[in-house]
Amino acid sequence: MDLTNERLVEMYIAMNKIRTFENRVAELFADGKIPGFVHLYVGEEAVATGVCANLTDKDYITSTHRGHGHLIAKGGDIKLMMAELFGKKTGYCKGKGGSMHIADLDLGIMGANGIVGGGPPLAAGAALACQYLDSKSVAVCFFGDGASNQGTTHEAMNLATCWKLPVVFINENNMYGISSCTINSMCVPNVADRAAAYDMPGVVVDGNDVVAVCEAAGEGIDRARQGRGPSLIECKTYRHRGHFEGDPCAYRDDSELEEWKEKDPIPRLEQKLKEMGVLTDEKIQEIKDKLQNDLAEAEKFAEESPFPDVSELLEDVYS
Amino acid sequence: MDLTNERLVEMYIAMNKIRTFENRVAELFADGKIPGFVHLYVGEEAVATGVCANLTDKDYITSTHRGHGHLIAKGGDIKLMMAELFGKKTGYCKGKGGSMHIADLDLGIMGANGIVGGGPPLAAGAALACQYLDSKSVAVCFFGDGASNQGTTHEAMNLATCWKLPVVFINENNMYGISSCTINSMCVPNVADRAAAYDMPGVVVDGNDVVAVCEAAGEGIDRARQGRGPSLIECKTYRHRGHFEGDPCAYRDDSELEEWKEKDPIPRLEQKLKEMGVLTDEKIQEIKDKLQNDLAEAEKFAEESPFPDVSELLEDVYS
Amino acid sequence: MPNMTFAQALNDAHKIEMSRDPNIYVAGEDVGVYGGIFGVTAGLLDQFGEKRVKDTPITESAIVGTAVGAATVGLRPVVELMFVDFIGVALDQLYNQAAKMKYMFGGKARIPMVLRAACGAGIGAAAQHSQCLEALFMHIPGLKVVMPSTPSDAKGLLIQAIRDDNPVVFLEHKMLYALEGDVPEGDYTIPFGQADVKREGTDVTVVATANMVHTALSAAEKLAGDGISVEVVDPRTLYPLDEEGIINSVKKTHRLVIVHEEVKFAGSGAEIAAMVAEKAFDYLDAPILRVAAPFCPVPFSHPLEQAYIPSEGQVIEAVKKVMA
Amino acid sequence: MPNMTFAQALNDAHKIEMSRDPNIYVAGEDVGVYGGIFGVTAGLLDQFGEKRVKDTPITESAIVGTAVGAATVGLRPVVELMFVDFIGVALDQLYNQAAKMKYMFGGKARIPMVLRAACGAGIGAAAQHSQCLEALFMHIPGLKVVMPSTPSDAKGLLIQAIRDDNPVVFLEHKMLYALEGDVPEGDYTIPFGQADVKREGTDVTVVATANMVHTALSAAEKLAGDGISVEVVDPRTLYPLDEEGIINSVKKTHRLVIVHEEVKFAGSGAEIAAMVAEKAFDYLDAPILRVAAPFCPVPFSHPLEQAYIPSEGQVIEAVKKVMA
Ligand SMILES: Cc1ncc(C[n+]2csc(CCOP(=O)(O)OP(=O)(O)O)c2C)c(N)n1
Ligand SMILES: Cc1ncc(C[n+]2csc(CCOP(=O)(O)OP(=O)(O)O)c2C)c(N)n1
Ligand SMILES: [Mg+2]
Ligand SMILES: [Mg+2]
Repeated sequence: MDLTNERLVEMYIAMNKIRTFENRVAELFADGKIPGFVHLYVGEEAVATGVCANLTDKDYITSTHRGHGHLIAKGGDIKLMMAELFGKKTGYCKGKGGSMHIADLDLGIMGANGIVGGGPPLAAGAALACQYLDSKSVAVCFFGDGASNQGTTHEAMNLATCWKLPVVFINENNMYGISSCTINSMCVPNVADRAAAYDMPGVVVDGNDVVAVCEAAGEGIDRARQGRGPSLIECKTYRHRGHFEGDPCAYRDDSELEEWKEKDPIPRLEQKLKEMGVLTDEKIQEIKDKLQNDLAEAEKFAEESPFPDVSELLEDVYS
Repeated sequence: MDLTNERLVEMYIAMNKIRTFENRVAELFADGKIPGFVHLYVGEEAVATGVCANLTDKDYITSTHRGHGHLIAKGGDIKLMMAELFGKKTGYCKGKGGSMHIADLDLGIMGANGIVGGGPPLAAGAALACQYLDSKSVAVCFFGDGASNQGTTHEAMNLATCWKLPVVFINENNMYGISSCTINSMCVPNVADRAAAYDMPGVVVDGNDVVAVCEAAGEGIDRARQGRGPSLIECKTYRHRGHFEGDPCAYRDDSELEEWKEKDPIPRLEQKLKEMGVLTDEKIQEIKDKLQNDLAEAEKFAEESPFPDVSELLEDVYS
Repeated sequence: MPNMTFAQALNDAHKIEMSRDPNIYVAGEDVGVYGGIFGVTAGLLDQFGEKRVKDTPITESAIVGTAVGAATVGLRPVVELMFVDFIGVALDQLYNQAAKMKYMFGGKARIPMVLRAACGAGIGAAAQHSQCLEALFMHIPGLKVVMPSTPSDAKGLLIQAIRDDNPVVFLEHKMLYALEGDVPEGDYTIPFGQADVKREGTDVTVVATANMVHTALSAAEKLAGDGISVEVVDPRTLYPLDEEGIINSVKKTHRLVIVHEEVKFAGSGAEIAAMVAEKAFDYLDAPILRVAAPFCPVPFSHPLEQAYIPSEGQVIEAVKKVMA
Repeated sequence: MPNMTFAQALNDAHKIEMSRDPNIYVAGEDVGVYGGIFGVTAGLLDQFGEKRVKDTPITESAIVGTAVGAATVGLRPVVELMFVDFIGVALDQLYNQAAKMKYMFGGKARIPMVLRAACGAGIGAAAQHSQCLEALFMHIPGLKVVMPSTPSDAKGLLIQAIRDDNPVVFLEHKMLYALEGDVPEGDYTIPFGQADVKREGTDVTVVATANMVHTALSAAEKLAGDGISVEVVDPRTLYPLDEEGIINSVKKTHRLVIVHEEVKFAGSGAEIAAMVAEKAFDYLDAPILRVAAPFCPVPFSHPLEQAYIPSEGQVIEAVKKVMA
């Protein structure tokens, strides 16, 4: 795959967009502006970004409890996201869903999901619809290392291979499911090794290298689009923050985090683009200023939006 | 493993015991003596027999909807079984369970199970107890090719490997889950290939060769007993009868059945034992007569036993 | 009107709808070549082909979950769970995903899907293949719950269910599959939330569901001989529940007996009784009685199973008690 | 009596029981190193070691299923489901296996296990992390269902649950974890099936569970100011349900209001109302009212979530209505 400079810059912007969003959400959560459970994507931006760079609005994704990055990478509107996190009526879900349930079906975003392993069957279902309608669209299923131990994930992968569904399973292996390290929750070194159980391709990729992710995911997505069935791509990565905001992270070593910060996907791409002469310090500042501006606007929008009215409580249960 | 002649004869008897039992149950079902769902083990006798030859009463098994063979091989009493199939008060479950729920905890038989994939987590749990109590006992989980697609099976295998539980997963691959042929329900040629997803040994064995089954299972069971963790052994076999009694079997070719009848495990062992000079025609007749006698007695016991009294309906719900 | 069995009526409903709308697919274990364990999907594979009639592996979470995903994206799945007892391995996809997605997404999803399942005791299938679990589904906002009692209701309600834009749980009592009756030809729907008065009466209202409608009707016939006039009301859908229809009957009779095969404790009848005890209390002249299964798993043995299933005698006794 | 939080009381119960019986083990996601998402299992790993305090992968069917298997074979598992909402991925092992094994096997199994789970709304955790689902468990013969409202009840009931030889579902409302109260020291049990009168009164019986007990108590306090004497009855266990205790209170007050956070439709209150409408009808002077959550998933947004949770005001209104 030959990524044009333009696409590389787009990915750089997308990763920064996620990062700035997440960092601000962390502050807003600490300030008590955002309630509930908030799982941030800081450190894992290359995965969503690299994968979604291969998708259009006609393609589908299912996300996880850690969904902000997927949503932004798939084109989600941060104003509507921020308003939703605040529980405002103008949010993506009119305030009814919050962080764990943001969806934008017009963009093919089938929702964050509060159930670990909830997404894989849904993604297989979206892929079934794509196949059925012969739309040439595909579905991408983001799921964690922890989710790979869930029965639903096994079932979705098996059915997807049986039916040759156009779905790509993107495993985000950040080494932990809350406090559970993968070394204690599975005996194979790679989630991708499990592809062998379904006779589908299983690929391991550096999840902090957005170009590598983009290329590997691109192959799986092309394969799916061409009707050649599903594949499993494991992206090795790490979350910089706690499992959710408020997690003291007592279960892992600071040194581990420090090591992974060295591999932070954003400086890595930035460095590369600077070396290639594609980005300059000024250009970078310009990008970051723009992102900060957009974010400030989103926050203002969220702040100033009204809460839903209590009269809306019973709306939207049935069609 | 060197199987003594005595053990071989025991296995021969066990297989015949299952076969005669099942054939008679088929007749009794057709006569309306036995109600409900009855799934027979005819053709698959070598699996239960070969596996259970490695177990003692202190070891545990979980069974399936197709449980009679497992029960008999593990030492279950055919009188109590037959009475249960008739729904009699003297049956294993006082008539409350029927074919799909016969258990004998004293013999380590944790029950047939009406839920496909219901057994694997239970077997892992029994193995956990063995490990916890340091009893050197093991648990064996019988499950079908169909059950291997169920999420619970995946979860049980994963947890069993993580915790190095003394459990052996015995897959009975009879090529069908009701009308679903394995070629449509999984993309790997062998269920045992899935062991790779958990980094445990995965072995394929001729499930119609009781000696081969016995040896392969023996290795897995020894391994478990020695604290070296679980394994997966796939026994390729075939059911001669329909999925349940009453199944017209329209989904498979007669020729397939005929081919497999050629590989019937019972004549195969009989032939071998005759060639070895261990069994003669007279001895065989003697064995069969004895089995028929025992069976007739069991049937008589079942016939003559009373039904449970309606006053027992609400007993046995709670301890 | 042609006479057909309950199973044939369901089959007919499938054929009519699948012919009408190419985006309907059917999936489940043994629904294709086998035609469904109870024959409900017989012939569909031949008529509509493999794309639309999908045999699945044994994988209920994925069967239900793919239906939810496909429905969200534009198809109209009709999936079979075989036995309702199996919902335990697939419940999450139904109750946390299908039922809640529309609400969680602020109204922006439509999940038109039907989950069909056989329920009920009577064939010696024991504890894991004989349950009635309608109360579980009723309690989940976002689901609709249908439970027909006759071939014609089965057809009309299934077509309605397939056309509904919400996840619908469609419960088929297995003792009804062979029941024959007149069934309207062609396109025929029954709106949800409309109870049907299966027999008019003035002394006691008996609300009954599924096969218990027939038990109630034969009890009513016998009670008529004793000069007691029983009105038998079949809610047909448990959500939406026709509260008005039930209350109107109680306003007339002043007495209520509820009959269902489900376990009594925390069963569907509890909601009906509680609703009436709240909204029509002043019309009641007697305690509300429930005739339902006792608090135990379904036993295998024939005499026990028969004792488990609510009987005509128990209904008669309850009616006489509220008349006393 | 020492003062401690609800979470600490549960922790105390674990420690007492685990010290007493070496065959008790604790398992679940993040129960070890993390000490439980809500801190209930804090310190257990240090005190009892890895063999007895088991962190698991994310695998609820296997967590519950291994507990069932291990219990059948002699251990006494206490497993945590984290959020009760997750039962959908593990229900089969609970309701078709644990709950039914004893009966299906003709009485020959004992399955002593406790499944703990956090439930309830109030922290903005939205539709898949805020449900109350007690009605689902009540409906399954073979299970016991516990729902404490105070730290001391939490301790006494959890020890009782661990000693029970049946599968017990132990529901902890997450808004109660930080609630403080006096808790008896050491070995302390509360028998199942004994409702507790949390406040005596003569005009209206309010049956309330979990955090709603406190809502009911503060409503009762206000109503006392209006001269209405409210008796607040906390069943504490929903199965077994102390029918006699509830009926005795109704015989005294002649009026019943039921308050729970669960969705009203087909919720636990339906059974209580139906039971009273059957067994104490003649003592009732007013309709039975239920104050409970409306028929929708739990919304995220704070004002909506607050509107979802039954309030003191709604209880007062209902009590005044039955007094009118
Ligand atoms: C069925 C279910 N079980 C448990 C949880 C609680 N939980 C939420 S996130 C999480 C960890 C998920 O780990 P992983 O899949 O690796 O994703 P990550 O958080 O690392 O992105 C757990 C256990 C849940 N939400 N759903
Ligand atoms: C959870 C669940 N799904 C479906 C069924 C219905 N059912 C009973 S046996 C069976 C086929 C099982 O196939 P397999 O595991 O290969 O075992 P076999 O019958 O071939 O011995 C099915 C689908 C069930 N009992 N439980
Ligand atoms: Mg992870
Ligand atoms: Mg099979």
